[in-house]
Amino acid sequence: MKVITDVVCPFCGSLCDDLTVKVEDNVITDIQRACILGHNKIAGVCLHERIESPMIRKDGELVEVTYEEAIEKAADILANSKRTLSYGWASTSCEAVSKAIQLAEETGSLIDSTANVCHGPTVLAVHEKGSPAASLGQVKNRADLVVFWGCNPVHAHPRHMSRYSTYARGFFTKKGRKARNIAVVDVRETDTSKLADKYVQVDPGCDYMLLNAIRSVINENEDVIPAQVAGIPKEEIIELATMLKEARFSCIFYGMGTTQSRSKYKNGDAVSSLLYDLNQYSKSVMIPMRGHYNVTGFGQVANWETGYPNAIDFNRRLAYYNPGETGASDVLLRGEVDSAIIAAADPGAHFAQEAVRCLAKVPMIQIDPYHNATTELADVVIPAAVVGVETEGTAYRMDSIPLRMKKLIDTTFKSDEEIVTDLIEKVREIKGGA
Amino acid sequence: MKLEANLITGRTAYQGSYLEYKTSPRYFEECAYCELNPEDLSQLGVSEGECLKVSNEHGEVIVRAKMNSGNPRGLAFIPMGPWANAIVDPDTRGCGMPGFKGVPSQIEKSDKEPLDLKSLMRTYCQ
Amino acid sequence: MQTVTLTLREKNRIPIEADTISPDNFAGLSERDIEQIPLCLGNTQVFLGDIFEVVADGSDSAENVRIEINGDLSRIKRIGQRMSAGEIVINGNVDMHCGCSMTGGKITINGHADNWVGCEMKGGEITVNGNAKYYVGSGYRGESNGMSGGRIVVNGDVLDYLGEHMCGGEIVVTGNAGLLPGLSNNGGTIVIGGNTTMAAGEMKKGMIVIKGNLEEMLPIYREDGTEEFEGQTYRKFTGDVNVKGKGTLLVK
Amino acid sequence: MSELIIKNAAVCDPINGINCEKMDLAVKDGKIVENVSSGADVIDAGGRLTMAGAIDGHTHCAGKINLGRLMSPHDMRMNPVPGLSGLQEPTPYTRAQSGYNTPNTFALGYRYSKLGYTTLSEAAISMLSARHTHEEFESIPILDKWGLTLFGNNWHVMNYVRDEQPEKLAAYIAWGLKASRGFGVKVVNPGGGEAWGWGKNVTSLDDVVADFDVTPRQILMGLAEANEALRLPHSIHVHCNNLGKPGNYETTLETMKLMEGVKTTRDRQALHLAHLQFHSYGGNSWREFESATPQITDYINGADHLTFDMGQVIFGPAMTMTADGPLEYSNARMLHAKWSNKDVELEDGAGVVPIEYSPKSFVNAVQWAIGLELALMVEDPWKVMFTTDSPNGGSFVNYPEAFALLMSAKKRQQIIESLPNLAVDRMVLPGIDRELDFYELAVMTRGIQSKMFSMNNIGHLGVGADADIAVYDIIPDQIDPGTEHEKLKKAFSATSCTIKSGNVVVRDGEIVATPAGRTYWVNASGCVSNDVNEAAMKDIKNNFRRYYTVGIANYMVEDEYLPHPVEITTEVN
Repeated sequence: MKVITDVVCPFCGSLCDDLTVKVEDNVITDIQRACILGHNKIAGVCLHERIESPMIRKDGELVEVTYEEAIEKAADILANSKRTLSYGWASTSCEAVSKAIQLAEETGSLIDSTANVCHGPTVLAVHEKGSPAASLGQVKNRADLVVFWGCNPVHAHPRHMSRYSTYARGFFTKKGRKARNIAVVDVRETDTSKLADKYVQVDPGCDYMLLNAIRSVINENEDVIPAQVAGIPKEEIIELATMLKEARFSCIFYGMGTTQSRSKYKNGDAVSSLLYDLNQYSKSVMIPMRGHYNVTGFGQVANWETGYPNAIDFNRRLAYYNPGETGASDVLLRGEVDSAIIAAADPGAHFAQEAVRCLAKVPMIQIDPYHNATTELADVVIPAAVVGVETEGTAYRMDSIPLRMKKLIDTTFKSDEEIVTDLIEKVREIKGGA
Repeated sequence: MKLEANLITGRTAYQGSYLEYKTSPRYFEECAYCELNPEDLSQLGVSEGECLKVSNEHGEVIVRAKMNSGNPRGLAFIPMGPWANAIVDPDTRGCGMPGFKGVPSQIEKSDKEPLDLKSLMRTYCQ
Repeated sequence: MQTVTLTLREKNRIPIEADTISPDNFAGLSERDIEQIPLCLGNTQVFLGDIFEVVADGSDSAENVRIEINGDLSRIKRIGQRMSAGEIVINGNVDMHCGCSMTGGKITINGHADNWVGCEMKGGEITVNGNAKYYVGSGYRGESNGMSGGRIVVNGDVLDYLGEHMCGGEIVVTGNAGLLPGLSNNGGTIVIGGNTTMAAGEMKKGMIVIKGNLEEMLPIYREDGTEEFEGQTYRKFTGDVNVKGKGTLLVK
Repeated sequence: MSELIIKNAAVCDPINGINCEKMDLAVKDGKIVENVSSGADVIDAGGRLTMAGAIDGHTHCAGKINLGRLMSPHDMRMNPVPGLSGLQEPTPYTRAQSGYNTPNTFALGYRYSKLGYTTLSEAAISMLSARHTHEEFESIPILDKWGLTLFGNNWHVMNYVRDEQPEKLAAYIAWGLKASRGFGVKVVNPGGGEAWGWGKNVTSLDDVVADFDVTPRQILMGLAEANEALRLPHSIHVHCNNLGKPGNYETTLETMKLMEGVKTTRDRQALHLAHLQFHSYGGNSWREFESATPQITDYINGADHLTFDMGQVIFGPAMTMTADGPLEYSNARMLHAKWSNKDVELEDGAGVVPIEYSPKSFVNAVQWAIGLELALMVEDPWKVMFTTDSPNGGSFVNYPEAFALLMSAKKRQQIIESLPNLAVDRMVLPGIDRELDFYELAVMTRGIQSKMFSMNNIGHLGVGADADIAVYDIIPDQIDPGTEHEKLKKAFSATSCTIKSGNVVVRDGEIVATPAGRTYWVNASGCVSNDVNEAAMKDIKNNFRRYYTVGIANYMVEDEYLPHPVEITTEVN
């Protein structure tokens, strides 16, 4: 039996790095300290049905083929397309992302990550105002006020609160939960809001209004605030703003409640502006609650390799970036791509119906360990190893701290990185021959 | 009887735990439902486990009813996933992000059953 | 005078990038030459003559070039990008970035325009006789200067982020505007004939007039008496107070 | 491996005292050798100026530059220096390139190579994010790199300094260099970073850092002594307190004087002052702002324990990025600019803020002058390292512009004439007619780096050195740098030939090969005794368990992140 300690969990952006995993005869037999999400993902590698063999759709049915056939077919699709969408790459390693970017560049494709339907607007907000952030340990050690805005860590990041935020004990916060106030802003009561000292129920889609009102309090312009903003009485807004102003160190964690609601990236932008004002009085930072464990890593790698963090269009050989035009959902909604390669993500399940309809129409290659909604629409399916369980690689935590994912068990499946490397070679061969 | 509701979608721990096992019946159970305030549900004459049709200009979907007293009245929640996405607003509003939250929708009782994952995906291939 | 008529042969699904379609580029060119101008279709190059039927008459400098384009151009981007003079008339819908970064001349769109029409425009005039979508006259990602001069008229509705980061020039919308018009305005003028919501966040200077209903007023403006605009009396607001803005927001 | 001979080179190699002498350079197996066989490849330099590959001893090329990229997608299409900026298509040898101040990694490699640079010293590795720095290093083609690890606001450091445990402090630094695979000790606004954890700052060498009960003076002294105890190849590399503030020259002088007492254990300076331009300000307010170069250079001319780099300002857009978190917040407030911040638990932080240096701004114009004044008023070029603190003072692609300024009083005068009178009154540059020659320029771009980082294998062209060579399209005795600045600038902007480790990577200004570069790191653990190390490790582990959010096992940068490592050990055998 092998006991592997300090395992980094390949599920969410919290990237907990303290798991202990026991392996017997190449089977995972015990996982310690993981939450339900991480546990199911790691345990699932040996339990859930996998895509066992590469497949190609023939007469409407996926039939098993050799790996070489699948690569050849996939490369053929890529080499002969005018506008390919390469999408996903969030539940995989930075090393695989790097290869995927190279493939996109060489095939004149457009490449986007799952940030498209997650924290894409957060990235747009950084373009507008920057990112006043800190590492999670600053929150653990210093924060006497934690605000969860439009996020629900009890469900989406279950160990976040014990490791980094609500309950974490640090140097200046030895009393843990008692050392800090917790505020939650959301449109409905959640399992997170139930744990808060202060719950503010904002009208759906009105976060931008509320954030502006808080800024007006911070900047001593209270007189411009009407009796109620975003469904919240002025007194309560002043109370929330005062909490922020009087805290010694506060952190606003924000989630999809801000990025997906009505004013999209302007919510993150407004949080940033709020901190720009607030830091004159008290230390305050913001951290996005990133979903996929390495969606942050995609952004990092893409940014240093191309200059842009996602939604990069190599159609004209130069890197071009413009979410709203070059985002995965944008081009699918407009039905303007003629093929797609999807890896380590499931747009079939997570994209809006119009976008899925376009995906169903075009030749599509899927690289994934598991059968999912996207598989139902795929024309070429290539099974992959599970990063962080069957293969190693780099991932970035939600606060952009990079960690090395471990290999826990052996596998016969190829890694995403190897598959894309093979694809690049095959595409070059086809293009060179043509 | 139709309820005018504001639809939001989002994560749950249970939907998340079956994220890598979408072919399992548990994933279906954890995604193909709609949470409403108890008063909204009783107004519709629907009890938990019965089926709802949620529709709007983008489409319609059948899901099971679930009660959540934390939802304000008129707020409907469906976990992120293929069922929710059948009826979200696909427009990316110039910034890449479809409308996963705040979609005006109508909700009514239905005697149809929700489609399973494969059947639902098949509707896109026609 | 030089006139060039382009008629779309067949509607395309993969977008064509047509930043080469402008009076500056066509000036003095023959029909044959124009047909040979390259365009980008996905990751391939095509020629203008493959995509459009070209009829040209005369030869002149850019300010005397009139380009008329017929057909559904809703997948043809960047027409008139960086144009400095002359005229383009589009009879049909047109895709994104029409007239972006233009410095002079005139574009008339007898149809609907897509996103980023007149983005980072410095001079000239664009008239949209239909609706336009997101980011009319705004700036591109990361840029703090959007439209800085010229005039955009939309005789229909527009969607969100109208005139974001505008720092000069004028935008007139006859119909309604979507969310958050005039964000970070730093010297431009925006007139909205219809309704809109959450206008003028972070305005530093410039003026935004809303003739219809402002559905939600951002809590960042101080009321400052009234002001006349085009013969009508409006409530005058000054702000955004949080950026110590001196912008004027006129609301019914 | 192949052999190569560069014939008819006008070699300018200050380390070996060679000043534009016509000679041949023989290369074998990536090294300069005495001679090669007759089968060697021949490059005819045709009398052109030939120097060792240049070394950028203080640049921001990996790590927080990525945050700069994220903040400025519009930077990617900026093209003020054609050929060295903006969007460029891939070629058979190169990947797609983007950007100006914050170019993508590929562009960084290609563009530095075109300027004749072959080695970069990243100015700051954040320890907790060190993997990130090394990932970007690996993604920068061609060039060799190393990075300086941040220690100036580290809890372990402050605790050991306060508790007067210099041996444990040295042990911690050796461990930290290994953990981050760093090259040396970087100190940024000592104490100020910790104060910024609470939104505050320190303002003098003697402010007490709250909760840690130490002063910047003590931190600096403790780190300098530990640096010497470990026999590190580089001295401490200091970004002084009070960067960018009028009147800060006094803090800078105090910092320089403080280090007079440090006894070095290697043949190099005791102190390197980073981007001195930003620390040489007089006046008590922005209104009174003026150059304090004379006060600073008077001292430096009489001192022999320090080196500095210029931090020259280039007019136009730039991107400031530094571990000095509180400074960046005040920059953002002052400039009404975008603001990014990243405090790192128990360690330093970072901030990134865009800036535009305008020749019309009196402050910016004086800043521009101070950098040049420092380089020209310090008599001994072996104390001056050329930098723009890229991209803080301006992007490295503008180095040729700055070289031309250093070499031409006439060109400087032309620019001075266009500056506001108020600015001209507050600078001393107009009275300086010194013009650097190629030899002095080679000292500031190659020679001093070789010495100050104790890197005997680079920065010169002596036998045994790495064959990192730049051939510029200049015949030294056929050009007058004082008048022909455009020609000079053009030649420095694109080499006739750049050779990296014996491989031709640039020919006629174009990239022709992109071999991977190496990463240097310093292993000083041999200078720490086992028992001290064990005792320090106990403290370190304790702090990890209680305060860090990652385990110590996941903190150490693994070998995978340095596929082309060069380990430098420091113990005396």
